[in-house]
Amino acid sequence: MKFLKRTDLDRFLTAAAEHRTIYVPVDEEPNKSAYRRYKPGTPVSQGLKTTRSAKDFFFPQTENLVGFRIEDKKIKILDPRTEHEDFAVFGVRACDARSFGILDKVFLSEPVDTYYQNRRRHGLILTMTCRRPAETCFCTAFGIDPASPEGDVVFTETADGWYIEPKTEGGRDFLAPLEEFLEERDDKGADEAKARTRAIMEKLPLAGLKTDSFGGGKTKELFDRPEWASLSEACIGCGTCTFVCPTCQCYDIRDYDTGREVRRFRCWDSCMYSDFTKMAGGNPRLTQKERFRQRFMHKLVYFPENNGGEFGCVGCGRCLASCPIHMNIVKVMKTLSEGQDEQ
Amino acid sequence: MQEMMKKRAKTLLADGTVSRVIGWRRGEFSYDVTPAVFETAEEIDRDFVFDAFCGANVSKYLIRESAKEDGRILAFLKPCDAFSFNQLLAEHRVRRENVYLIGIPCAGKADIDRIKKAGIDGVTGIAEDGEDFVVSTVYGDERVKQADVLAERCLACKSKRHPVYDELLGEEGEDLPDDVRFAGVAKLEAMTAEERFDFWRSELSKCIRCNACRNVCPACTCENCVFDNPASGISQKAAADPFEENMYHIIRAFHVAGRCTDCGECSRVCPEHIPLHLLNRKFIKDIDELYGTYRAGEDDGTKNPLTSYTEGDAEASVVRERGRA
Amino acid sequence: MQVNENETFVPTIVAFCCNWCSYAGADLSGTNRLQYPSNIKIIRVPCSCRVNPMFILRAFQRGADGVILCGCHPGDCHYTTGNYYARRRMTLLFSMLDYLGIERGRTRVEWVSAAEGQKFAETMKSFAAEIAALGPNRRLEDLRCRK
Amino acid sequence: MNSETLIPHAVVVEDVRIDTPDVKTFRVLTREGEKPFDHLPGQCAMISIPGVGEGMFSITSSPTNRTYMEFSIKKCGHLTNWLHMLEPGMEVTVRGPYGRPFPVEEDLLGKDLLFIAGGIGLAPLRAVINYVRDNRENYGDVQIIYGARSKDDLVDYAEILDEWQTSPGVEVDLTIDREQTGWDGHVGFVPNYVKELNPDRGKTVLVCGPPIMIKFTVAGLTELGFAPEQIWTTMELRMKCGIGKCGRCNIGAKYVCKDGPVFRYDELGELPDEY
Repeated sequence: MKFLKRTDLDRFLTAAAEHRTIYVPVDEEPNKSAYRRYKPGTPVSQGLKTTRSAKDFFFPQTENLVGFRIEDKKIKILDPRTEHEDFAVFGVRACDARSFGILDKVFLSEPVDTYYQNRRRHGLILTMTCRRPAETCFCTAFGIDPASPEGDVVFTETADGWYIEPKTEGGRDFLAPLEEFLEERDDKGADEAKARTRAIMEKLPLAGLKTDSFGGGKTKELFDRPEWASLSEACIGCGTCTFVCPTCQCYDIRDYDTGREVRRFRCWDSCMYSDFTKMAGGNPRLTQKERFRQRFMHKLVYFPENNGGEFGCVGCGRCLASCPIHMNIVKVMKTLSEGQDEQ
Repeated sequence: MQEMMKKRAKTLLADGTVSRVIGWRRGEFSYDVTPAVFETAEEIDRDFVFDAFCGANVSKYLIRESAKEDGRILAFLKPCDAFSFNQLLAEHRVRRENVYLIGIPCAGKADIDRIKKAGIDGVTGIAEDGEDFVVSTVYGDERVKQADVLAERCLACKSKRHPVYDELLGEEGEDLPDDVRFAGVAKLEAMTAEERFDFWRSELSKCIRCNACRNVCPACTCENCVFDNPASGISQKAAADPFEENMYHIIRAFHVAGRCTDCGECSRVCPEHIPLHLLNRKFIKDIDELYGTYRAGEDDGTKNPLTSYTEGDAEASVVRERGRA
Repeated sequence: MQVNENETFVPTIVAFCCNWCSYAGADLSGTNRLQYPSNIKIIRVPCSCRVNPMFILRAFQRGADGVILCGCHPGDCHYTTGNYYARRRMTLLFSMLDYLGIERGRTRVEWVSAAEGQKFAETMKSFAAEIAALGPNRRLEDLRCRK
Repeated sequence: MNSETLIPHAVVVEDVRIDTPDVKTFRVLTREGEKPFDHLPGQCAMISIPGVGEGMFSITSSPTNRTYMEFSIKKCGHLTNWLHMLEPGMEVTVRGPYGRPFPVEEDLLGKDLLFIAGGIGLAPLRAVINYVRDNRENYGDVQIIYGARSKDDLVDYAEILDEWQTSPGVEVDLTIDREQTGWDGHVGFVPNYVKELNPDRGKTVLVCGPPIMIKFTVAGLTELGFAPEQIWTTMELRMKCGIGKCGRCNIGAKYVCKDGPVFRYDELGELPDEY
């Protein structure tokens, strides 16, 4: 198998950046990182996860959809889309890699969202195995193996570098001009690293989280459960969980008048916000309980119902880390599962 | 302290003084506690927790809870929370007769982000051991000085005293000097305008407009926030332009100026770790310097500085004349 | 911001003027044929304390390079005390803008009575000159609105 | 419509008809003077005024009308206030059609049809009624029960009097909520009127109106012996995209914009009560 030495990473990325824009996680402060455009010498974060997910690359927080200019009382429609540049995202973990598949199910189903598709076609995902999973990780509950992520090229991390495996045509093309930085090694080190990751996963506090109480067709059992009231009582109705979530994809469409033209843009929205479903005639989700329930029912029941049983959560644990009041999908799942057992 | 609190809560529940107790419910890894309302002694025995991670300010929940026609609710308030509560009381946002307040002492709360910053990850449990925390992780045990991982707001604590309570558990504390609290603001003030601009740009550009700082703030209690008004022309959920980041944070801080008790919740909840307290404290420091010391949430008869005036107030030009670069 | 034919910078300035004193002062300077720069856009408000901090920010968002608030002299407010409150608010707001690194000269408060046509014109001239020297507002602009 | 579905087209408001004090019907055409796109009865389209916003409205003209498209819009919020200020010759944008239509070429074929509408709820049904009238041979008897707050609030009153009531095999029963001078017809709420009229149990029912009216009407129909499988209705929730992606108009796992707005009542029964 091909191997990239840790000391060669900078040269490798520098060469790769000549072919396409490369984004890497960079530490903003210890244990907090964000994706930044790679320039030669940019120190790549050793941390596990970026604070925000990688969904921004395909579904940015704000994006112009269409513009309007009024000319002679006529509405002129302006299409702001341009062909997206080629890029690659380095260091994506297995959870985020899976999230793209989930977003694809929404945005690439008919009618296709061409804004998303455009970015998706031009972006390569360079995934990395997890060497030090965090206590908030529970991807295995959703059938994700952090030692064997999806993606165009998989980097299996060891102490002194990465075993590199292209998984797609795009991945092979990406690596072709970079062969000179790679050396040949036997697979033993990769297998050991994977086994180590899997062993850690089994020791994590959230290992063994059960999903069998959830899935398509469970609306009736779960929707009216009394536990929703106590689970949601502390929720402050902010959008933190939604905005750091790699699979949350709800959006709002708004107009902004710049004085010369109207720009219609979309921006992330959150079902946790009180005005999410507000209409002139009323609001079907009047209290935080309904909004809170919607978020988890969507991920655990509605999404699987519409998408062949796949859950709308990848267990990345970002919401566990960032929720101001530490209420999260794991507590929801445990509480509802327990209640189920008692019934 | 936790056992004293549980005992007292159960007694007050049993004798009918209160019908509910607001406190903190234990989580999965000891630091992820959630504010919760308890109604029975069994729930309290099972889930009630009070430790170094119970930092969430519960006073804002008392707006909702005290409005219920369901008897009194017992709330345990740290000094910070008591200041917030008292401010809400002054604004007629809580019904005092529906709340039974127990003041609890606070030696500062731990900040899990700072523990993680110290390079400790995979946390499965945290125990207090004298001056230290012993952090158990999937990668082995780690020991860290409590003082090194206290939240910023606790290192800059303004007071260990409770301005309001029905009873106290433990010793009442005292006010602390303000110089530590305003050191961060003073440091920024000493910079050049360019440096300050760069500092705030790099901080505010991280904002994801999740609105956590607003929603958690015990002073942000408007029924309808100005940022949720679609006619205001401000997109309340998208940092669509650097201007909007500035606008949101200036106005958020301005709207609580004179009412902010500096409880530090905004900085605690920010997923991007933006030092929002530096904005609020700037207003507090300016108010103190220009209009005389004022402490929101204090019952000392001083008037809210933004709803009062004196004829001899400084003119706005004082900002230019203060002689900094 | 505008750039004229010679490519010299002509700032856009917004002046919030209270209806009872400063707006009348502006009127007087007009009827007295006193010159003040034409790039000053006057917005009439009922009282200086009607101007909420968001007005000031929105003016910058929409292309102002400088914003000035004019009201009755302290003690002369038509509503007795409005300008006292406005003074505190603006002082704190301007201090915050300064704290965020936005040039101090871009904001100003001046008290102009209905009889002070001369003062109005002079204030505007000096403010316009100061903003022209500062250059275009780049630190508190909305890039989407940039001309 | 192409797949660039979030990008709308400009259309010209050709005519504005004042139906009631708060309902106007807008006739739109492309700049070339054509109908903007084809649709099926019950489907909706997104109309917007740039800078104000975009909203989902049902297309009230019949698909059999090949020359123009109409929308009947009640003034009730920010966007509709602006729409009511439109004058002929002005432009708006539209995109669509969206949603599942009434099954006029499937389940409804050959059936006796009972239309029940309240207020602006006539809007989506008008497309079906006119579709059925234009394909009269494919359907059985038609009965229309329509109520509004007052005589002045009856939408499409002229069309009802001049065209529907004179159509062969069409029975129209009108009602208003309160007595009014100049009205000698029935007075009372729609759900009660339906029970009084005691329609034939074999009819297929299409009901649309305010949620509370739908709930009571369906309860009344059930009492009369109608099965949920015989009843069709349309839902309305807040929408932004219209294509099942923006994530807000769901009732359970169903999206009103994509899986609705038309639902058979037994399908709604399967969904959680959150609408």
